[in-house]
Amino acid sequence: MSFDPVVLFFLLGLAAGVAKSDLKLPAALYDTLSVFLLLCIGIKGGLELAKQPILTLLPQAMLVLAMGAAIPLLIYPLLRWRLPQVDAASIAAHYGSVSVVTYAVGVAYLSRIGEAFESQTTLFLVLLEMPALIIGVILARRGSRSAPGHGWGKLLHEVLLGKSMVLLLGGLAIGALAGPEGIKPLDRLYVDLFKPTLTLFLLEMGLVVAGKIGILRREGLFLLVAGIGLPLALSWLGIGVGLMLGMSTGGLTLMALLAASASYIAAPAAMRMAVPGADPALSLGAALGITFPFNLLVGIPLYHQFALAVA
Amino acid sequence: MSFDPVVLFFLLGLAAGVAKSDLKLPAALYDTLSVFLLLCIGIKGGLELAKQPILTLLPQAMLVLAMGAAIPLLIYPLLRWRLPQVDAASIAAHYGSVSVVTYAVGVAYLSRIGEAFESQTTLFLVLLEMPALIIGVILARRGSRSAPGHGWGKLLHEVLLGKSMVLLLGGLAIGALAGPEGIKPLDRLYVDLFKPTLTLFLLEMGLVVAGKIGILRREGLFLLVAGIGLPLALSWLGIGVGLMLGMSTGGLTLMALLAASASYIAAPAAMRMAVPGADPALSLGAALGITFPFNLLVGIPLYHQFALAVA
Amino acid sequence: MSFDPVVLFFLLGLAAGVAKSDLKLPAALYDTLSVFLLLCIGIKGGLELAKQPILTLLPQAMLVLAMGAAIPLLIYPLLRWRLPQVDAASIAAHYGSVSVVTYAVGVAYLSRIGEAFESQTTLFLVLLEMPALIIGVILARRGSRSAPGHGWGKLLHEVLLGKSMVLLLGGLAIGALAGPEGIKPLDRLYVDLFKPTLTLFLLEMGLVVAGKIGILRREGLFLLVAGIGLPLALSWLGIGVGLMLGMSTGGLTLMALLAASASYIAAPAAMRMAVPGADPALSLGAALGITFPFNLLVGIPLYHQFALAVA
Amino acid sequence: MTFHTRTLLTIVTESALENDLVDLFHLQGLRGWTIVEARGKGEHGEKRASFDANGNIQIELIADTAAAEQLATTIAERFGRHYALVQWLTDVRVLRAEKF
Amino acid sequence: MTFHTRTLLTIVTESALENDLVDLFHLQGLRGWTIVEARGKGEHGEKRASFDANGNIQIELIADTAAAEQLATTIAERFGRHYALVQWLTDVRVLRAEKF
Amino acid sequence: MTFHTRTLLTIVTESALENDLVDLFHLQGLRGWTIVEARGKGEHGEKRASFDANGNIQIELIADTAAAEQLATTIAERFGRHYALVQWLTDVRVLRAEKF
Ligand SMILES: Nc1ncnc2c1ncn2[C@@H]1O[C@H](COP(=O)(O)O)[C@@H](O)[C@H]1O
Ligand SMILES: Nc1ncnc2c1ncn2[C@@H]1O[C@H](COP(=O)(O)O)[C@@H](O)[C@H]1O
Ligand SMILES: Nc1ncnc2c1ncn2[C@@H]1O[C@H](COP(=O)(O)O)[C@@H](O)[C@H]1O
Ligand code: NA
Ligand code: NA
Ligand code: NA
Repeated sequence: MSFDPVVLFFLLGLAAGVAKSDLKLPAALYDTLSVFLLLCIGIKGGLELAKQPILTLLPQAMLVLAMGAAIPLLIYPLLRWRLPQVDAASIAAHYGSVSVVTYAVGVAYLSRIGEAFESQTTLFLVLLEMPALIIGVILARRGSRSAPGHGWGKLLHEVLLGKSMVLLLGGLAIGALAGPEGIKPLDRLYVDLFKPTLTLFLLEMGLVVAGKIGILRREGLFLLVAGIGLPLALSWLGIGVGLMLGMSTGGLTLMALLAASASYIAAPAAMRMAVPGADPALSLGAALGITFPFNLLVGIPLYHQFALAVA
Repeated sequence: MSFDPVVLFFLLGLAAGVAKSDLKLPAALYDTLSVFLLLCIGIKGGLELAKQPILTLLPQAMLVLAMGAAIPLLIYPLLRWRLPQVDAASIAAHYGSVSVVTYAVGVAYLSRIGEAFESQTTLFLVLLEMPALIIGVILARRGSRSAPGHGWGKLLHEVLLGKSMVLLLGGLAIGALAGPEGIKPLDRLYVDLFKPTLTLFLLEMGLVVAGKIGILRREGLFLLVAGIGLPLALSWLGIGVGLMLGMSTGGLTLMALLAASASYIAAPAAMRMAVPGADPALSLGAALGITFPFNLLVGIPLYHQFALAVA
Repeated sequence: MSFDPVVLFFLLGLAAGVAKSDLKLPAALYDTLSVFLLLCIGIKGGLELAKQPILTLLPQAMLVLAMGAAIPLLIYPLLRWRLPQVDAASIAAHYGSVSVVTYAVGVAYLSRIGEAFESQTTLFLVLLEMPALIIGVILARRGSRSAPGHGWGKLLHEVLLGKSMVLLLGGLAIGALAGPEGIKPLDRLYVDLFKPTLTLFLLEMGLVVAGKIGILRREGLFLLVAGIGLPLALSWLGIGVGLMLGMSTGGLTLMALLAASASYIAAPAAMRMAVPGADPALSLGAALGITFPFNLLVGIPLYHQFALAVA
Repeated sequence: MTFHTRTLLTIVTESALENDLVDLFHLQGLRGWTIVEARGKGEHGEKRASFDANGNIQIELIADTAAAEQLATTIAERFGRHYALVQWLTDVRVLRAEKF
Repeated sequence: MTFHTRTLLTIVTESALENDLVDLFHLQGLRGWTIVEARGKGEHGEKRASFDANGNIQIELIADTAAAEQLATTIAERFGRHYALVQWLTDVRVLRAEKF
Repeated sequence: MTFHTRTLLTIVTESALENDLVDLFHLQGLRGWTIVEARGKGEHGEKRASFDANGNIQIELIADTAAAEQLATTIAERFGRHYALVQWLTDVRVLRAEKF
């Protein structure tokens, strides 16, 4: 049996970080890889749009957007049990949004085991990035008269024009406008180097997750329960939506993964500005410290089993 | 009809910048892409040199060098109408020199529409980088007894050994010495990734141009007139030289583009040291804020029409 | 006759540096290239491990490790003639360890001239990284009661978990665990771009070596004798070990090169922490200022001649 | 030339606040400042990279003493509660007083 | 608000020492500091890149005067002989005294 | 150990001037300084990236007060007219007086 190198790179970073090696990737590399992966995914989604008549996709897209808005509404009350309003709202937003890298590893996993999937999931990934952020801000501000932080206009700007959003939507537009023929001369970069580049990104993610261990120690039990319980529960929501869309086993797996993954690029940036009172250590500890490695190592194959069971 | 993705990336950057998105590419990525593109172009020029007997190219090269020296001499008097000596000289130097990225987009355009062109234009691009800078410095210093800034020795050093010059000439030498066989193992980087990499560069250029809008507002009319009028006029000079060299439609288009494009890497660096009294906002506003997007979006197809008209 | 472009890039960097051009590559690019090259080499070594039964390799590996430990022991007494204990020990460690880039250029040279070589040399490269560092620290501390600097536990940590070590061993593990099939989707990056990327690295190395010229001037004669004498002598040790392993001409060339090359990434970092009293200008001046260019320009073809003579 | 006394305000805070602070400077008619990327540790934990909105910046701004103190107070009141923030004032001397 | 007097210790040294210095800060109960990448020149030659363990960092740390002086002395004694190291102390004023 | 009084000169200017300033330091026999990449805003507009010769650097240099004042004056005279430039002087205390 051979191991998936993509996951091995993550484990290498994690091990190096835990062992306090002096390995560090330059910040500029991390930023560059983020830009690149977001553009890749956006372009792929855009090529989907170019392929299918937009009217066919519209009802599906609406359902997916609804899922993105529903997730924070569903988990906010649960989190309120133990957490102040702002923190519950912020974490809810993180889990309603999605992790682009987790999705990419999921796609790599399915290709590896030869399981086909509906290509419009890439488009859904782009769509899911935002609605949860807006719901999260509303939840955080509900009831508090004097807006803590920025006004609504500025907030919407922050959420809509955040780096990840612009790159995903920009890539989407470029893919849709240029079409497969137009994008072909760029394939050597945006297609061929996507998966190998992911390995470097995951090496860095391993290092970053290792750096979250301090928080895990402090808030251990709560983060553990939330960071594993939420994706497990949400994966079934994703499967439910996938069934409503009549998807294949591969598609169901990715829908589960989209619902189960939590954003750690777009959401933290947006929440920091929109909900300054929320403690970023808490939401990042759960989303990045627990849920991300859980999905990577356990979740992806598990959701695939779930999908096989219901398909 | 499908859009050219290379131009779409520029527009994405421009839109993100104008909308004040927080999208920023790391400075190290920009520097890396610059180094890479300059080396690519230099190597391509060097492979040309390796292919053709140098004596065949010599007369052509002399004519092109003469064009590079003539441009600042021609436009300096025009600019003196409204500008102090140092600023007129500095802008003249910018427009006499060339924009490597504009040229690369022009080549991509011709490939896209299937128009052939003479490959020695790449060599001409390298040759055109420098003469205008030297003429520009002479124009700026003419008449002023006490040299404002550095002595001539230091200046020549600055111009000859500027980063762009070294990479272009170095690439040229490497291409010429290693030849097509020697370069082949490097093709996966220097050939295959050239065009896709250009997209990232143009994304950044869009962001940079968006940042120049403040200057445009201040010096609007003058910059607009100069930034569009100069390339339009100079493109005909380029076509004239191309006709003297007996070039094809594609070649004429590129000669027009070389004459019409203005440097915004080599020239600003050289002028800052050699002509410190010139306001860099003015020359960069025109070259980068107006002429670069004009050439990209309007100029390239237009010069192709010009070339078709005379060919 | 055509020149090796890899070496031409080094000469370009060297020339630019000596001429005091303002060419600089971003530090993040250098770091990224280092990470990438170390991972590439590690993965290649790991694929070797996956291919061959580990028991076949074990005796060979032991011999190579012994060579790595022997080199500093052999040259330390020579260096003690002129140098204080700490400096002699530090330089001995540098030369006992290896230069990954020199090895990569050697491999490129052999491929160019069509000379085959045993693929396990890549594994040997990884193995040779460490033993000399440990011996070097022991030599530096011998006899001095109060440990100057850190305790042994911390030191071992420093040496074992240094950036280069982690990337080489991590790559090794990933290559061995994932196997050729698992690594294949990554080939577009880790295989195809290895050699072209090396050119950018060597451009930077040329600039760095040019920066060492100040030291060379100060300590000229000693550095020159050590920096050329040591690799020449050690290359024969490498050939001897290669003969004991029954290697081909290509393999002998690489064994000579491994023995003759000196580390300038892992060793300086480790020695700075473990032997703070040693002057880093001295060891780096020899390893990077003299031995690295010597091996690149003269050593590689020379050791190949040596190998031809004894094969 | 003669030297003039001014006050240097140094602000270390989350890079996410950069735009807000710059807006504030413009609002208060301040004409110049310098920004450097930084990392650090404090009450709000370690700040390292820029990726999860977790970077620091260090801003240096020279003004007359009253303006610098006023600015520091405003910033502390507006951002001190929820954001990682440390500020300090230093007496400095400058040559071209008209620039500040 | 009122301002309180504290001392700023600035340390410029080899980046290889970062971990050791941070350990020392923790040991001495210091709760905050700021780090910036730097280059420079001094007795130990030019420090430029990070590659051959040849980079610099600049650390800024605000504490009360006694603690800052004590820390500077400890660092000079422990690392001053073998490593590139320059330190200086500046009087500064801060708003929230309880943070330092 | 005892602390000695020195003056810290901080220079914020265009990165294009780095070589010229370093030449000047050598000429005046100065033996050490620290450089940090910076951005900023001032009379000469915003300075952000390095690409169109549009970056800033911040140089810190400790010397005795007379030398620092002299240096600042020379720099202001030579480069102050055409280049983006801001300088300030701070009183600092150092441990190893012989280094400065
Ligand atoms: N005592 C200190 N001296 C210097 N910088 C500090 C100090 N405390 C905190 N900082 C910096 O200020 C940032 C915010 O501090 P805090 O609000 O305490 O988290 C930290 O990330 C550090 O970079
Ligand atoms: N006079 C000085 N002023 C400011 N920084 C200095 C000075 N001297 C040295 N440095 C910095 O401190 C580092 C170590 O200095 P040294 O121990 O003299 O090599 C240098 O690399 C510079 O960054
Ligand atoms: N008041 C100020 N406080 C701190 N830094 C400043 C100030 N004014 C200008 N600067 C910095 O000095 C550079 C040059 O200033 P200027 O010559 O005014 O354009 C700017 O780009 C800023 O980085
Ligand atoms: Na989700
Ligand atoms: Na031109
Ligand atoms: Na060796």
